[in-house]
Amino acid sequence: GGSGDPAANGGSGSSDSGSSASGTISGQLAGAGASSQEAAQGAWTQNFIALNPEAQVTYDSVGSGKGRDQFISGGVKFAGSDEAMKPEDMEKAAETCQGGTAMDIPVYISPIAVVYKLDGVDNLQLSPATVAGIFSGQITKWNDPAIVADNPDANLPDKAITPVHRSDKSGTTGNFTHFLSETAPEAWTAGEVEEWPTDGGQSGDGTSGLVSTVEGGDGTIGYADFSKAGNLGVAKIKIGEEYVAPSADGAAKAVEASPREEGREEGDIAVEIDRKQTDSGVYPLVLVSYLITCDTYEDQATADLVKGYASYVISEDGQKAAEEAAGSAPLTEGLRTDAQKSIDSIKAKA
Amino acid sequence: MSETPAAHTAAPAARARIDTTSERHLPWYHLALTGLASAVLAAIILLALGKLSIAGVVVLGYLLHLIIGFAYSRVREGRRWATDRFVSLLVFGAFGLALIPLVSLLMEVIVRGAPRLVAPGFLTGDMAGVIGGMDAGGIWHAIVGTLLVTFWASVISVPIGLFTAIFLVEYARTGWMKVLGKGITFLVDVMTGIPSIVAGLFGLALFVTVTSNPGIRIGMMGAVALSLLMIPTVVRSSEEMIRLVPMDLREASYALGVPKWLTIVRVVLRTAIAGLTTSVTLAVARVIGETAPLLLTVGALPLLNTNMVSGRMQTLPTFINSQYKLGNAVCNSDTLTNPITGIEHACSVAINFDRAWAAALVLIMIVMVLNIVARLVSYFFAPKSGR
Amino acid sequence: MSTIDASNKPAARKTVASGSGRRAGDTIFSALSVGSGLIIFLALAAVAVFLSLQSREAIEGSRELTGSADAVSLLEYTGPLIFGTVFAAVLALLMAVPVAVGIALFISHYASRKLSTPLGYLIDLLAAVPSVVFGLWGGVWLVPRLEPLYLFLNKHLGFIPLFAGEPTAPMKNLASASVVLAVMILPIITAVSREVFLQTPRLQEEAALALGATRWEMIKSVVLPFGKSGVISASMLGLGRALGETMAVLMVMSPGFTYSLHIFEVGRHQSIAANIAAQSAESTGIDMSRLIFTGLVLFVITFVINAIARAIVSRGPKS
Amino acid sequence: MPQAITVEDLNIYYGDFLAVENVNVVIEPRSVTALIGPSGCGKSTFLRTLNRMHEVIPGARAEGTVEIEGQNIYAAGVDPVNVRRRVGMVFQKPNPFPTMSIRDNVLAGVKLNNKRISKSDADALVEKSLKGANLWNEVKDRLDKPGMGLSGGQQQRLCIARTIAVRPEVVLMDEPCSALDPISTLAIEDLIHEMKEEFTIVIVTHNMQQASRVSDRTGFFNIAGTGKPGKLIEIDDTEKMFTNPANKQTEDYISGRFG
Amino acid sequence: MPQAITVEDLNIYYGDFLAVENVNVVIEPRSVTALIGPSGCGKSTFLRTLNRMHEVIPGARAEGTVEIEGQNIYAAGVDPVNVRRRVGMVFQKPNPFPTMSIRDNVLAGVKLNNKRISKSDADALVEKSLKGANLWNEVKDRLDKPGMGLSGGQQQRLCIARTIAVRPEVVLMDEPCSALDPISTLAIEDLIHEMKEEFTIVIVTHNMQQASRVSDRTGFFNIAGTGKPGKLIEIDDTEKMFTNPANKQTEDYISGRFG
Ligand SMILES: Nc1ncnc2c1ncn2[C@@H]1O[C@H](COP(=O)(O)OP(=O)(O)OP(=O)(O)O)[C@@H](O)[C@H]1O
Ligand SMILES: Nc1ncnc2c1ncn2[C@@H]1O[C@H](COP(=O)(O)OP(=O)(O)OP(=O)(O)O)[C@@H](O)[C@H]1O
Ligand SMILES: [Mg+2]
Ligand SMILES: [Mg+2]
Repeated sequence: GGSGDPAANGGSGSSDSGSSASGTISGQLAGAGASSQEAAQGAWTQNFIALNPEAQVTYDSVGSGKGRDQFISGGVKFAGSDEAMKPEDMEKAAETCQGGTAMDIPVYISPIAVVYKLDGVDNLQLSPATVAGIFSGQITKWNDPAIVADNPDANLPDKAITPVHRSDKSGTTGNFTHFLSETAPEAWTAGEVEEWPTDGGQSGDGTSGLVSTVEGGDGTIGYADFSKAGNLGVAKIKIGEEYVAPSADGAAKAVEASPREEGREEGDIAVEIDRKQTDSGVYPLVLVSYLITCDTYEDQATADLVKGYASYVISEDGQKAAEEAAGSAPLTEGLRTDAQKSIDSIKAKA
Repeated sequence: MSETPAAHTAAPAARARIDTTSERHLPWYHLALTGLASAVLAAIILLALGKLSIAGVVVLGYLLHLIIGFAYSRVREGRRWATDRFVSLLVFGAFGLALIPLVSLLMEVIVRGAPRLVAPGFLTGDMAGVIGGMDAGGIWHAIVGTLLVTFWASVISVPIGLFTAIFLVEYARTGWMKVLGKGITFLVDVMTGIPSIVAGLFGLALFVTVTSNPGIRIGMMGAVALSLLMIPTVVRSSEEMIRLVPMDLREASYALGVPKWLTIVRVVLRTAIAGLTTSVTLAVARVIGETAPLLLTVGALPLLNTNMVSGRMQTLPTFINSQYKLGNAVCNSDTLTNPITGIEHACSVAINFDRAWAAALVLIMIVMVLNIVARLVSYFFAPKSGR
Repeated sequence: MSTIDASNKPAARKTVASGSGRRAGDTIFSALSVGSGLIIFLALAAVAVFLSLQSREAIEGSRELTGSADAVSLLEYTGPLIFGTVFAAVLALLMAVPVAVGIALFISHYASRKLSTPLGYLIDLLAAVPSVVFGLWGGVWLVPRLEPLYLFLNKHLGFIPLFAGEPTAPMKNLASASVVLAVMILPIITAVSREVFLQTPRLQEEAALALGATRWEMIKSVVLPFGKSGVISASMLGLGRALGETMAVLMVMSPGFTYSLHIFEVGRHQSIAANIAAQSAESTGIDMSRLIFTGLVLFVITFVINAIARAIVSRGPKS
Repeated sequence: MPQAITVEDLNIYYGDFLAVENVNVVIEPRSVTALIGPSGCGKSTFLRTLNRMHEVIPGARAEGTVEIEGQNIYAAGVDPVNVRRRVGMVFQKPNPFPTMSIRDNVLAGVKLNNKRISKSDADALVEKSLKGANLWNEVKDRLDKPGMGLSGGQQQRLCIARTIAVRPEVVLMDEPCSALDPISTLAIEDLIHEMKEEFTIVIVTHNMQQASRVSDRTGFFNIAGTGKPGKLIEIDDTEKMFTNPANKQTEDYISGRFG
Repeated sequence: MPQAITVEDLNIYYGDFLAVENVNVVIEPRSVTALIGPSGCGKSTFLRTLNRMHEVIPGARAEGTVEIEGQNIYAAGVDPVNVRRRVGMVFQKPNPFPTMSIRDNVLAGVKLNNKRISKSDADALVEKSLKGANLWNEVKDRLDKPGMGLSGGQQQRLCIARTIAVRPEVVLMDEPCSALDPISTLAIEDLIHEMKEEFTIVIVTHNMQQASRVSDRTGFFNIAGTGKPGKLIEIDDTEKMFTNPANKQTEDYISGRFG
């Protein structure tokens, strides 16, 4: 499509943009993927367009899975995903990437909050094992000894706990269950799953559905992006010896301190979050979401466009925009440097 | 025959006088009286239980009235009138019951949607540069997108649906046509059960295969996916309407030497036009709020795009859906600057929900207008009974 | 009147046998009609083929075919979904049809002309509400208001399996989903039934009244029999919509995958369409294929249900 | 006991349109009264006020009194359904219930009043009514077939059978024979003769010979022009009406027929 | 030029049911042929084969030949639409088009075929046709009102006006007067007299007087019993038929009427 169209199919960069001699980037670029990134991607695309009026970037929030699928099939030139590409996906992506490789670039870090609605209780504190007990159905009353032990000062009612989980398959559930299985393996035995492992119970579709379900009940508890907690109570989670409230800072720190996944290609940054870290102030119940790009594109225009966009996304400005719009945690300096290195490697097919 | 039928049906003694008091129709205020009695009784019962509320009185009062009104009428007017009264009450009750969701839904949407609807620029602007909790943004692009996609869906499905209905009623009467007709009727029924998301997946697969462009997302794809959902509604209800045109009229037309096709166009369709407009309006209403297929086929775009065959498009249902999914906005700072216009806006946590409700209100209003237009059409074209 | 005679004068008349058999207009028109029918045929065939092809991976990789214990059993996966889908739709239909027929009768035979038109319009408005909004309204407005009713029924009629179980707030259960579905299909059933009822031949209504029938007796003996097939096909339309409805169910029901009769319990049921919508965003490969397989199953369910409905209609008296 | 029908100062309206003006007439019990007059003069309209079928049409109403058994059927508190049960009606166009079998069509009215009629009684009643309508021989083998399968004439006879099965006191007939063949017409005319032993009969007919054959008294309606109300010009013994009518209009109309 | 209609070996079916058997008859041009017979004997069925209206009913068909102008209308390649344009038809029940005004109803034959006609021609045609149907005076002030607003008799006359407005060569009438009052009937009968100067007319009627008044030839159909096919028993000059029929059945039927 010509540049007159507001948007078009992925990456058909206009011919004059190649060397970006004018200093601005132009062309059309489509991405798709995780809905967790939707608010942030909204801010990035809009800001990027404002900076480069000749460019047109769109993002369809269709879910991580669909986003990766579309990326692999060549439907979109970049994807947003709550999960790094799996090795078998990497193989499939080789064709789209002109024989090169796909890269995961962490761009969006968001703390996950344990949210609850319980009249009269403002400062709920929970240890991971208690959370796991609640969500696996072993703890059913708010005045259960385990909760009382975490909250010696609170006035806990004799009320049933209604745990609320996500009814859709989601990266948030994946990170939440991963956290539980690492920090409370005895209480949480279902392991890391994106789809809630047990039947029944209260649930909600998407973050909004979950939040409204928690709001609609009494004695309900759930988990959601910290930025979406709204009016709900947010529990402090016991990390080491401290009870820590979710915060952007703590989340960023936890990611910074986590190791990279081994055996990945050069430039492919998959963070293996260390859920067990206990340093003061870290909050390892966190979601890392990636921007997935190729390292090789079919033409220079697309390569420039993706490069320009990705650079903006991880830039200080971009991260700040996301923080304002989506409440995410800005990337730490170290991560940003690595990410920039990866982005710099993006090129057109020789 | 031990007894002539006349003996029990027509024996003069068995005939009551017309004004007989044993069975007579009481004036309407008896119904009002029993109604009042029921309401009072309901109030007393609820008061005794300590659960007095207006809704409770209405519901319990209605239920009690079903019994009391029936019993009273049974005693004073006899079985037949009692049954008649009872059914009338049920019918009125059904209507009242249907008003509950209708009124509450409209109220909910109006109360939550109206404030944002009247915000400056909401109806005329788009979402360019609107990020986070920015207290700005409009839906003009989505309104236009919805109208375009629905219009094209209708352009595809109304002729197909109408011609199919014509085929079923006018042609599928004998021989192989009848067999084909039965098959099609059945398939149309099955088609009503296609989940909208499957229609979306199908539209996606169809266009991707045909254009061999895996990234294709255009308005026309949405129109095709929607027409898959719309066609069965059009066929079924217009078939019903066309069937109701009396055979007499067709015969009168044939006898005047009018060919079959002109008879269908000028007599059958003309006579059924009121019903047909209702069918089409219903079908449009059926699809205009579909989210899932559009999400998969037309994508999303914060700007206006009127080109059906190139580029993504925003539509109201997907807009509502994505705003709802965005949920609570983040307001780390009091103001946000639109990067494109450079204008500073306040930040509002609930802005996404506000926009969703307001867009829903607009969607409902669009369908209302469509309904009014359809009604005007049927009013001006309906058979003039003159009675 | 010479002009009239001129246009009809014998010389201008062709012989009876003139013209070439059938006329072009008729040929084109009937071709268009048959063609449209065939398009539907093709479209449906295409959907069926598409669904079958896409679900091949899931079928071939199922426990039933591979025999491997790790593979997902399609029967176990789909069974509860079928149950939930049909259960919710049938409940919705049971609630909606009597009310819809009542409203249709109210508009066609009880309310005065002046009143009935705007009233009909009002009900049609419901059809206009997008399903997302039904979902929002269902969650925010309806569910809390149904709670006392559920608790009441659960407490006093709990011996009936339907009302048994343990309801927990918020009442995002099958009952709520069915109520929302019922409201959603109400307008379409009402609209079609109303139109059919209004077409009852006046002469027959008068015949019944002249025999001394009350209004209800007239309706029972003339209007309802006349409108029966219309009401049934309207219900089928409604049922189709209820079976395939996605967003509202997704937003109003906490899903679960069991064969539970307890409609007040949350997390017991899920519908096929809602499940596809909930899972498809994050599903790829065989998982996606399995979801599409459930879409195929829904397709087949509508097939079967319609076949049954057809059998019921055709067993009735023919006019 | 069949009763006289006394109509006083009856004005009949369709909305604002006065269709029939100021009718005053006494219809004798156990007699046949024929109503004749040109098309559109309001014969059907008047007939339908005698069992309150008129008000079934939206906007239609009647003012004045119609007394049966000395009771004004338009008085407040009178149930039109009761009126219609005692004043039966046969229409101009045959209107059997399409969803019912022939047998059920005949029993339709009876079942409303008497839910639990025994099978043998019902059979007997069906047979008697169908015989009365001269239809028995044609349909006795297919009583369970739908009534709509009959030819037009047969359908009308079925409707007559249905009405007389209820055995009302008064039977109103609006051109009941206009769709019948002569043989059926004759049978119906005979039936009318028989029926007047027990019933009061009012019949609208265009066939003046029929009027003269079956009726004891004949009423002549006329209309001054389109948009004007119809009026009862004259009512008298049939013989007198057809030989020596008092009114010039009547004479013109009747002689026009035989001209 | 109106033409004779020659019917040879005509068998008429409804699906597998043989409704009318083996009709052989020549209908003279510029004459009126009346068809009489008891209800259900197949008069309407036969009439409808003369302009191929019969086949409009699913499953209905006719075997044999019907020749108009020496051309068999059932031959392959004959367009039934052309046949019907030249062989018009008036039905038993009035069936004006409900969506059309009185004026448009009269012009239906012209307008539905998308023919262009000037306003003055149309006005003249409407007036002439309505006058022919004796309806002009009653409706001339409300030509733009819906046709359904008329009384039954008026509606039927409107249908007659509609048919004669097309000015076919042959006009088939199925009990056209059964819903008309004597004055309108008389006018129609006069019209039939006029029309036969130019048209061939076939009329089904139950009114034997009408048959004797209007027709030149009369055909008598009869039926042996239910489920048996109807047959044309006899056709002859009207006078002969009513005074000295050749067939015993005819005599019985006719004398039964005048008995
Ligand atoms: N439903 C109606 N609404 C308004 N006017 C009507 C209605 N029915 C009849 N009329 C008018 O009332 C007048 C009397 O009509 P009515 O049918 O009683 O005449 P009629 O004597 O029975 O005629 P016919 O012999 O043709 O049956 C006519 O002018 C007619 O147009
Ligand atoms: N559509 C139809 N399908 C099947 N049989 C029919 C149909 N119409 C008429 N018949 C049968 O064909 C026979 C002839 O019917 P037809 O209507 O021609 O009789 P008719 O002489 O016109 O009677 P009438 O004087 O009552 O109008 C009857 O036995 C009738 O039951
Ligand atoms: Mg009349
Ligand atoms: Mg006939």
